[in-house]
Amino acid sequence: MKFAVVVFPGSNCDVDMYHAIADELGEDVEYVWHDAESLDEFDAILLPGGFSYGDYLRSGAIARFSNVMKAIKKAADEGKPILGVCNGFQILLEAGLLPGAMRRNDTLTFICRPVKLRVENNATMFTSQYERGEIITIPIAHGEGNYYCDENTLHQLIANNQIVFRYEGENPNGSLQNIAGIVNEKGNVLGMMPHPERAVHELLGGADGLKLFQSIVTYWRDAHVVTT
Amino acid sequence: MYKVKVYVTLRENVLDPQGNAVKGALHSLSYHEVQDVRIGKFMELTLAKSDRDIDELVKDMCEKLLANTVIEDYRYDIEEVVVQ
Amino acid sequence: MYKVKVYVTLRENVLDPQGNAVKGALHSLSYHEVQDVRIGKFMELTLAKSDRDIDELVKDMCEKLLANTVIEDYRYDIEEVVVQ
Amino acid sequence: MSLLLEPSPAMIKEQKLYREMGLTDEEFAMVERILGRLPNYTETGIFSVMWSEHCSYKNSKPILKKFPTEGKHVLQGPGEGAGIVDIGDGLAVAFKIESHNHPSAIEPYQGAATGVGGIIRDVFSMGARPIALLNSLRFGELTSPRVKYLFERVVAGIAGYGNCVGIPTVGGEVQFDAAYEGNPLVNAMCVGLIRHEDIQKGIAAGVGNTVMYVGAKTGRDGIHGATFASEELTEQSEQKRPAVQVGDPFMEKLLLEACLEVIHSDALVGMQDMGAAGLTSSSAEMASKAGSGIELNLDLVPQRETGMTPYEMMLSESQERMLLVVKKGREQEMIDVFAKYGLEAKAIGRVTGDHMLRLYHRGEVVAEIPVDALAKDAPVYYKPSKEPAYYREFQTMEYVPAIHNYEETLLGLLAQPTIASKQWVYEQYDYMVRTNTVVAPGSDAAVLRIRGTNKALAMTTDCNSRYVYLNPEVGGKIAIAEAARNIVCSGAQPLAVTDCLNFGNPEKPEIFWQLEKAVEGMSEACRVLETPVISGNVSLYNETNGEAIYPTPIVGMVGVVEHISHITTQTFKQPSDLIYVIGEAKQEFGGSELQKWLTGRIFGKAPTIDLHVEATRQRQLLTAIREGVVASAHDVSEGGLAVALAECLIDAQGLGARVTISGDVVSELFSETQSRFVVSVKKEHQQSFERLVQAVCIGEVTNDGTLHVTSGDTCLVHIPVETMRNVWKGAIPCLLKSKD
Ligand SMILES: Nc1ncnc2c1ncn2[C@@H]1O[C@H](COP(=O)(O)OP(=O)(O)O)[C@@H](O)[C@H]1O
Ligand SMILES: [Mg+2]
Repeated sequence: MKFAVVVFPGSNCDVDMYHAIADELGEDVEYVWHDAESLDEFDAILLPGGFSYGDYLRSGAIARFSNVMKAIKKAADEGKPILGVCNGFQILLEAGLLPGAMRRNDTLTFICRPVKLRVENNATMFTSQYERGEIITIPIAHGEGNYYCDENTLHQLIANNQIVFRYEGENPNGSLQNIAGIVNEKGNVLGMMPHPERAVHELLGGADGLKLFQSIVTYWRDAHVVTT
Repeated sequence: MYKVKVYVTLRENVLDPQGNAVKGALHSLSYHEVQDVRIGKFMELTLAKSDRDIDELVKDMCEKLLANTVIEDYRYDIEEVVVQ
Repeated sequence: MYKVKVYVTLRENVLDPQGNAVKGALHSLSYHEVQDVRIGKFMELTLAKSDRDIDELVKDMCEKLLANTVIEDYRYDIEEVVVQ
Repeated sequence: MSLLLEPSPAMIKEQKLYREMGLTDEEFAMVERILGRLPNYTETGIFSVMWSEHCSYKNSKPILKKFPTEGKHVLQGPGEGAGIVDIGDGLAVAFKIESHNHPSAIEPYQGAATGVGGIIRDVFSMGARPIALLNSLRFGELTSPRVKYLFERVVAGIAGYGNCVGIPTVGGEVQFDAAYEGNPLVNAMCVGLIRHEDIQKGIAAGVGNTVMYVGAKTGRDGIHGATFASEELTEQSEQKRPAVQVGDPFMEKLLLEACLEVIHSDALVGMQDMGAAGLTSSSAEMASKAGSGIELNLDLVPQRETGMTPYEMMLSESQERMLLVVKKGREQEMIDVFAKYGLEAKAIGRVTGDHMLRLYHRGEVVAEIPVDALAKDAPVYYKPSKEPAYYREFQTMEYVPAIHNYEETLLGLLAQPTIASKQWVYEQYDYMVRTNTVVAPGSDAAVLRIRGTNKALAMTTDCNSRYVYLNPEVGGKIAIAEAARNIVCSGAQPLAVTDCLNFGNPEKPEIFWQLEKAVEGMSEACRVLETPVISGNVSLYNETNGEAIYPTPIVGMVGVVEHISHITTQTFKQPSDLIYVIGEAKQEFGGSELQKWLTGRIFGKAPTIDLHVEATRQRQLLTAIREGVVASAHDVSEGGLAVALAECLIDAQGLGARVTISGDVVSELFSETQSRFVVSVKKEHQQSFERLVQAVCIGEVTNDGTLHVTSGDTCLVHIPVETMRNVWKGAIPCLLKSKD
């Protein structure tokens, strides 16, 4: 299977995402520049963290107008797995591919540290390799991860089981309902603030993030076997 | 030429952590008169005249980019400037 | 009670990376009318009446905390609100 | 000031206007002699920045000569953007440290941010990929609102810039002392990785080659920043506001990626960042180093503001700009690479053969100066040096603290902001981005793996300026030794040093003496420990209203871990491991944390150090680590053995320690005697460890979550680790929150 790592001007976790896939997962992966026209050759699309366009104005606000976003929307419609991490999540929110918005952390500071997450929904193509309710440790590194949405949206998120990860124990940034990651209604677009690509090797302090990528591969293999 | 001022503020029901922090800081500086602080953005744009309707243009820019209407409100003033 | 609006803008000669980036984005969205963008802060404060002179009070808060006068300018409007 | 309003050469001389720019009467006379005529306003400005201490090192050059700068690993010593050392496998590491003290005192966020930006450019201008940032900070006591503000904003500025560029900030140090109340220190260090064949230099070689400008446009910001950095801070400093620049880390990120792409092109001849004194220093230095001249057409310089004069363009310190020298005819290749990143590369001049810096503006020559006069032939001063009276007096003083409650003392020390956890600081830094950080901030040195190899790099910044103040020579030795100790504890061989000499006004003989002695001490330590100085920076005039800071020669050190299996941290690993101490305690409390806390001041003699003993112990410990018989290693520094033991336990989940000490209990626990380490060793490795290292076993790791210390039959300390952890982690957040 082939992964795309989309690179926006100012992305800086693109390398981490690339190496997580290439070195730890052992799958094909390529960088795709933000002006790309098509993502048809890829089976899964990863939007990495960083500071696209400096995160000036609002995180992700400018990147969402990149040319590649059209191809990302198309891939989303086709049901391909799309994962946005940190700034990638913020871009998906700004682009309307996921509901809600980010505010500054309630501490008003950038926070970098490993946090505990609870896997709320393991029935997605991103989380099948986790147990439901499993507590995992994944690092966060962001200044604007304080998730917000209105009441209606929240009800929908809950009703459709779209909340995939919640912060367990202490909520580091003030996000609504301890939300750390959500999927779209269809279940193929996941946005999360914690960085699974930073938790793929014991040398880096833990490998709890690897199962997320393995879930995507499993999903794709299963789908592939069925369709061919 | 136009000088446009855009004010982007957090929607009323959205908690403003920055505003709260500034309120706290003002209190600790003994400005006890302060009851509430809300922090938003203030943008000054200079626009050339064109065929497009200026009001629509600005509204469009606000909706598309300058504000995130999920959490923010915006308003703007347009002032026409005559360049000598 | 007073409603105070404070506008904090970058001093004229100071680089505004945010404004530049937004200008670039607006251009790439084909708003070619845009010649310049400067981004600042807009704060709304609610203040209770007190013995202190409101104008001095606000000025003081701006100088001490709300603006960083090394690189920013500020101005403000004060409006008295009668609470029923 | 518009061109028409600029004073004429005659006015500059008669009214001594050059003085405001920082030139002395003698220096102005020298300029006149060099040019054979009176300089115009632009030329006067150019001389004054290039001859400022910041650019010319005119007062510190004779001192810097004392540093050993050569060694078998050194590929590039001082003189370029960054020094470079070989680490094998065709790889090398480039690093440098730089100060941004004065801008940070005036505008802490932007001052610190642009300091980080500048040091990153120094490293990638060599062709190296920046892989890590460190910093070293000094503030006044964390009690006044002003200090809290400076501290919070400096940290936010470092975070804001480094995080956005995507370079992990993996280490540093922060100390608080009244001596820095009005003049905080903000030193930033950047470490880069480079393949030998990619090494670039800042040279303008090849007559006829094209000079290209890339990056941000030039504005009126920071004009005379270099001069400003070479003056004392006074009440009027606030007036010099334009000397503070705003950074654009997003631009820096694009510039970094684009520059690292063009280094692979053989069309690139030289590259240098526009740091202090911007276009002036980069162009003059590049030409001077290459033995060539340079000609610029200022009309072509990308400008952010209208109506800029040559003076303003040449002296602007706008950030995120680079100067490139490119083979003639190959400009388009550069333009194309930069365009991919949305940047413009613009030809603004060419290399000449006449050794002159010549500037054109609106068709006229507006400056014409021999490049060597600006760079390598700038004036050098040998300042008088005098032993200060305080030093004499300190040599006669003895200080031994009277301690009754050891537990209270230990907890009190753990709560001192200089010792307390710096988590509040480093959690604001993205220390993990690029996923190479194997030992995150919090241990002795940060360690980063090198992808594609089994090696890793260890890095640290260190300096206990109290010792340097008490005895500059000994303090200088200790600063180097301590940095090396931290590197060794993490399992690495120390390689080389970068230093930032933060001192007061060198025109005062007592200050100059401090500088001279500190560098002599550092140099000797560098020789004995075989860590040459490969780069550095000097920041003088760190005084507020006549009061100098403590002399603070910050040491940045990098070491290489030969195999990732050698990586060691300070945290105890498992119950029943044996605890050893290397080195015995003496009664040394001058400059100690305990003295500071109990008496509110610093006096007496600095701790002594024998560099050969130091070297032997470091060698033994590193050998044992490499043999795989060391479970954890930590150096004994501020607060002595008691604090070191607490630090070994704080992150050790559920573990405790049972330790027995003998001799003078207060010294054993709290003395800051040098060259000491706390090491834990698995029982099965006891014999091999003891064969390799001369150390005393003082107890063992337990699983009861408590630190017990006894002496004979007396229990001196019995504190739950959790209590120590809470005190230690809570101290800084608590001070920041308290309202007075
Ligand atoms: N304290 C020092 N020790 C060793 N080298 C130094 C020291 N101070 C400056 N240097 C060297 O002198 C050269 C010029 O330094 P500097 O002007 O700070 O560089 P830049 O132009 O990048 O700002 C650099 O190569 C630097 O490494
Ligand atoms: Mg240490």
